[in-house]
Amino acid sequence: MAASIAEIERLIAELEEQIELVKRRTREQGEDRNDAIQALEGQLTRLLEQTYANPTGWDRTRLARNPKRPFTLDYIRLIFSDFLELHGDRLRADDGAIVGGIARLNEQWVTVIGHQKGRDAAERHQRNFGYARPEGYRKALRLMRLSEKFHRPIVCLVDTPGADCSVGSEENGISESIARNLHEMFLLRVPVIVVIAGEGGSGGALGIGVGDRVLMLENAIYSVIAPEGCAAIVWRDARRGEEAAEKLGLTAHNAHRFGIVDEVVQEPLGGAHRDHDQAARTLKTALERHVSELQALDTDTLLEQRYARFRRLGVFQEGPAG
Amino acid sequence: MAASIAEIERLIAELEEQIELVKRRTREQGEDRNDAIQALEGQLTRLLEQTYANPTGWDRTRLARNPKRPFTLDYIRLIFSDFLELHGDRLRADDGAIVGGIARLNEQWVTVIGHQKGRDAAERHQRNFGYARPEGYRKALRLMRLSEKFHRPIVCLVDTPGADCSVGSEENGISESIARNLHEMFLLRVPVIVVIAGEGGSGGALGIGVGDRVLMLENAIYSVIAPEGCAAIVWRDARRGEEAAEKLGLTAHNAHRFGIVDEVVQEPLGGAHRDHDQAARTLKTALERHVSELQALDTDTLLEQRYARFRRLGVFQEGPAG
Amino acid sequence: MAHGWFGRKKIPAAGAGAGAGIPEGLWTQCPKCKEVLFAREWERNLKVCLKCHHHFWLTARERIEMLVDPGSFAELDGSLVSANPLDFPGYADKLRRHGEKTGLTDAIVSGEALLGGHPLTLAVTDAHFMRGAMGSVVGERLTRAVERATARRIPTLLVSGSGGGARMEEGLLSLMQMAKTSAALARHNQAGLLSIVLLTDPSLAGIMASWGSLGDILLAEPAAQIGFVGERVSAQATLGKAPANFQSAEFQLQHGQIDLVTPRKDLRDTLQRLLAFAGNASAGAAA
Amino acid sequence: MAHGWFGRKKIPAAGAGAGAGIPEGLWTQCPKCKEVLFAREWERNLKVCLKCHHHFWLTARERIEMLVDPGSFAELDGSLVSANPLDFPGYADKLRRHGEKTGLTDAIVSGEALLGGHPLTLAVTDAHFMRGAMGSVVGERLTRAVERATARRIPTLLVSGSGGGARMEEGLLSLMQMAKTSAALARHNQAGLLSIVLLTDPSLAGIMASWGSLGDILLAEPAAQIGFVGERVSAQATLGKAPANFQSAEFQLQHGQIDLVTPRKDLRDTLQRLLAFAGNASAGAAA
Ligand SMILES: [Zn+2]
Ligand SMILES: [Zn+2]
Repeated sequence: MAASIAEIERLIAELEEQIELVKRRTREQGEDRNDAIQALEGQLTRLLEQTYANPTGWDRTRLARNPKRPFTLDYIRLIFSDFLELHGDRLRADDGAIVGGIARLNEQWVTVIGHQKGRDAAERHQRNFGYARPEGYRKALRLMRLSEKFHRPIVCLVDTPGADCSVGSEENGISESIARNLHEMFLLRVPVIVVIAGEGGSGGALGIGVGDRVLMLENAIYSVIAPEGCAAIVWRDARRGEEAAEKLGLTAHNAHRFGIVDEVVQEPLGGAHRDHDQAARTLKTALERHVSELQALDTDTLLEQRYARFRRLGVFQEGPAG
Repeated sequence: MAASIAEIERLIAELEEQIELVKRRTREQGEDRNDAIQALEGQLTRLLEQTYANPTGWDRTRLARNPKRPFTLDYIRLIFSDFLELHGDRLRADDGAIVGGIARLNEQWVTVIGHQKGRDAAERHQRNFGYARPEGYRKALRLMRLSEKFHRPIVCLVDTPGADCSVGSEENGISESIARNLHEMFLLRVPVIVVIAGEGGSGGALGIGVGDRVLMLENAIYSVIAPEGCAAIVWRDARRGEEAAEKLGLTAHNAHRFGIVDEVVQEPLGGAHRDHDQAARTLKTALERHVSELQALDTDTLLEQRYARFRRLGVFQEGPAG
Repeated sequence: MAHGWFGRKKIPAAGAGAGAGIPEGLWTQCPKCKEVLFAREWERNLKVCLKCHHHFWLTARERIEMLVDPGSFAELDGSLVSANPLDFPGYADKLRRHGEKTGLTDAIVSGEALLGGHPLTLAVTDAHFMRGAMGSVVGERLTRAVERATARRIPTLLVSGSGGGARMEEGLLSLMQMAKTSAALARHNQAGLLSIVLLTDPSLAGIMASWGSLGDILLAEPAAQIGFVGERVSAQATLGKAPANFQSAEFQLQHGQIDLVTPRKDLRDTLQRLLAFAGNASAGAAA
Repeated sequence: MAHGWFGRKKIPAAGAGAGAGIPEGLWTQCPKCKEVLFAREWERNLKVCLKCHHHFWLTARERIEMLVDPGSFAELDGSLVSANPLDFPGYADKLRRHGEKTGLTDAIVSGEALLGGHPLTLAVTDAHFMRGAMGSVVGERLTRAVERATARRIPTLLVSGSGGGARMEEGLLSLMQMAKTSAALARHNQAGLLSIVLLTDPSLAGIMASWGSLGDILLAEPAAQIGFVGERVSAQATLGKAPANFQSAEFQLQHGQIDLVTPRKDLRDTLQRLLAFAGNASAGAAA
């Protein structure tokens, strides 16, 4: 699209304000302004449709990173009931950047695990901006094993800019913690459903990203490297992230095209941040369907299919034996 | 015994010096002083026999803590071949207070793990005086699982004043690390032979102390609490450790009486520190016998017997149902 | 949840938790904030201070009454009593005194019960009896409770109020209870069954280095002291710089050692969710 | 061990390890201590500096020749070549250039061999080819090597010289190779078979967050750079206070991440002990 998303979002915000104003006047003064309201709302819808008809990879990146977007704990609150958060890796810490616990999806007990970004400054700090540490991946693995022990499906919500790469995380084995999870998640004898819900940042995303089904929200991104990082390497200019975003194919559509994602989950018009309830309802419906499909499989088939699903990922040419 | 062990050890050292002196003169001057040497050696043997005929718990405590006593790496060098030390807990550190690796006992590959005290100041520091940290217990567990994977017996050498109780170890889950090992060691599907080789200090010892057989060196000690600590609690006077050592029943004889230890391994006259080679030879013979006995058992029987062995430990009265 | 747990019978002394100098019965004083509390109100509040939320010690029997479904508890193995295998000076006398003081035969009460309708076995150590230290009887009763859960394919709930850790009067036999109880839990775990440990003040040393750390789930009451080294020993040890909340439940939560710090009033609800999550083990083989 | 590995044929360029300005062939310069080394002597020393023990980069083929029994290596899957699924600008050209420079079809050589008489499969990434970054071909060849080991019930040896981690030109497909290779290792592990990973300079990022960390045993060459974040990225990240040996093999040893730092000359002996320890898996069921 031509205009920058920032400009258009300002326009959208102005329109919404106007609509709110007219509605308030209607209430306060009792006059019938329904026509005006409908006209404005039509205008808004058209603008949203126009704007998000064909968003670029960079548009999606901005949407995926929108701080008003629903986070893992929002989805948990809106989709599941009886959530009981469980803490700690039983080794050395409780990482706030990954949350997890037990909860019910309707009548079905499951384990839910996800990256958690923070909304305000204090929570962002506590959550390390969603950059998970080794302790987070190890907590996730502990909870997955707990779920396996009691034959409960696992739902993983991915939303991280990447794994934490501080000196402390290197000292505590950030590589090992992600690698271990990849290894173990292929052996879990219960259904695992992964949802790329916001930012799917590289190894930090994949560290809880192995499952029988991988769903991806329409405006989420999933990438081997942040576009800015890619630009810094290719063009030695981190500001060319927009260009890199296009090259990297980080959209749900692209991930689906290569079989990396099984299903793209629709978001409310304009993005999940515009209607948390609606986003959660759509996701819940998808989760219900996949949980029930996967529970119908016997464990050996489940594991065989999970292996095969990832086994075929890759694009190469095979010539005559040389 | 009446005289303090310190006094007697001074006497012994003097006698040994004298013998060495006469021998050197014999060599240098070519005179035959065999009679004198034999007389002195006889005197030494009698003194040693006298001294160690009936050592008290406190005498044993001193012997077990003797810094010249063979340590785990000494036993490994003297008993096993092709030792390859393996490091790290794959989580955050490599604890010098516990060493482990693969090695051959004659033709049989095994895993050897043990607490390691340091001999000089630098090594003592590096080994944390044999006080193992959570990382040490977790390394031990990792190596045990490796051994289980390849169906190799495990030998654990216990020689620690206790587990490390620094703030850092508390922060990294020292309790959990010991508890986890107790839990897992009951499930290891390979023979496990434990040797209380020096100091068997409470939970820190037990953390690698669950096995199908528990051997104990004649002068080793094994105790729920250090005698000094016991004295500090009972009499509020840590200096009454000698008294406490008697009450606690920390000798090999006592441990054997209650079924806590299966076999007491004889030490050279005067203690293992007086002849490392001889101590290692005796221990090696015992290990060979136990490894071969245990390898004759099928895995289920092995695990059943290991459970039963610890299950019956405890002394209580059972009255009529109340 | 409020089914009048402490209103129905004579309340045992609150032990170390009870304030000194305040006449017992009508009033009690909070040892933490010094507030004087009306006893009936404090009891209705599950012996949690109404002002500062300090969680007073409970006896094992109070704890059981508070946690399980009314009338569902059946005690087991009550006839086991401690011997004095090492002839440790003063031990026999100490056992007698603590027995008289608490009305218990040892530092643990164990048995079967229902919790929210779920059958389970449970074992509760009592810090009023020799600080809950684990001797042969504590180890044996707890092991039997866990073994019974394994045999019946039901969960087990272990509650620690064991400040003393090991019972040194029984020497190495006490240490061996760590191995024995861990062995029983290993088998229970391997059978795919749920174990929950609830850590209350104080939970230290040998308990924590064995069954106290081995639940699938570890819960703790707020501000409970939980750690490896007990007070007197730690005073001798070089501890380095300890943070202000060292060895508290909150410290252990922060260090990843426990799942949750749960206020007393929420325990039953939390336990019921966990029991529902674990489901019926005997029917649980379906993915 | 010295069977003249590098005396027999033309030596490929030593890449980043080779000194600049010194005529190639007779002499080479150590990039670390600047010593000028007589090439034949340096080669006989396994391309380790005779003065400071700096371990120069090896090509994948040199590495294989150095490690396995002479003449025992049979390459597999050499016909797989990279595509350009995202039409990433410049990628096709880069592949061609690196192919010409190294004589490789991609950043990995894989196959079967004997080591001390033990059959195994191996896969060796080569930092001279796009810094050994893992694209679809690297992932596929390595996965096939591991799968073949599982099928034949033999060990697998994976050698990393992968400084680039993931190959961003293949986007998400590159990331997925982490999952794919880990899956193959999970099955190999579950089958009770031995996997050994040898980390050489440089081993970073996606490699380390997948198969590079998943061996039963992890060995590393002295001073090899091993870590999660590569150089350029880490320059942007806030690293906090990094110790002097940050991301070295020795740093990782100290932090419990690897089993051993093994000088190049000891590798074969160490590997043979490990292979002997693991024994014959197909006959290994006896306790
Ligand atoms: Zn209070
Ligand atoms: Zn050099």
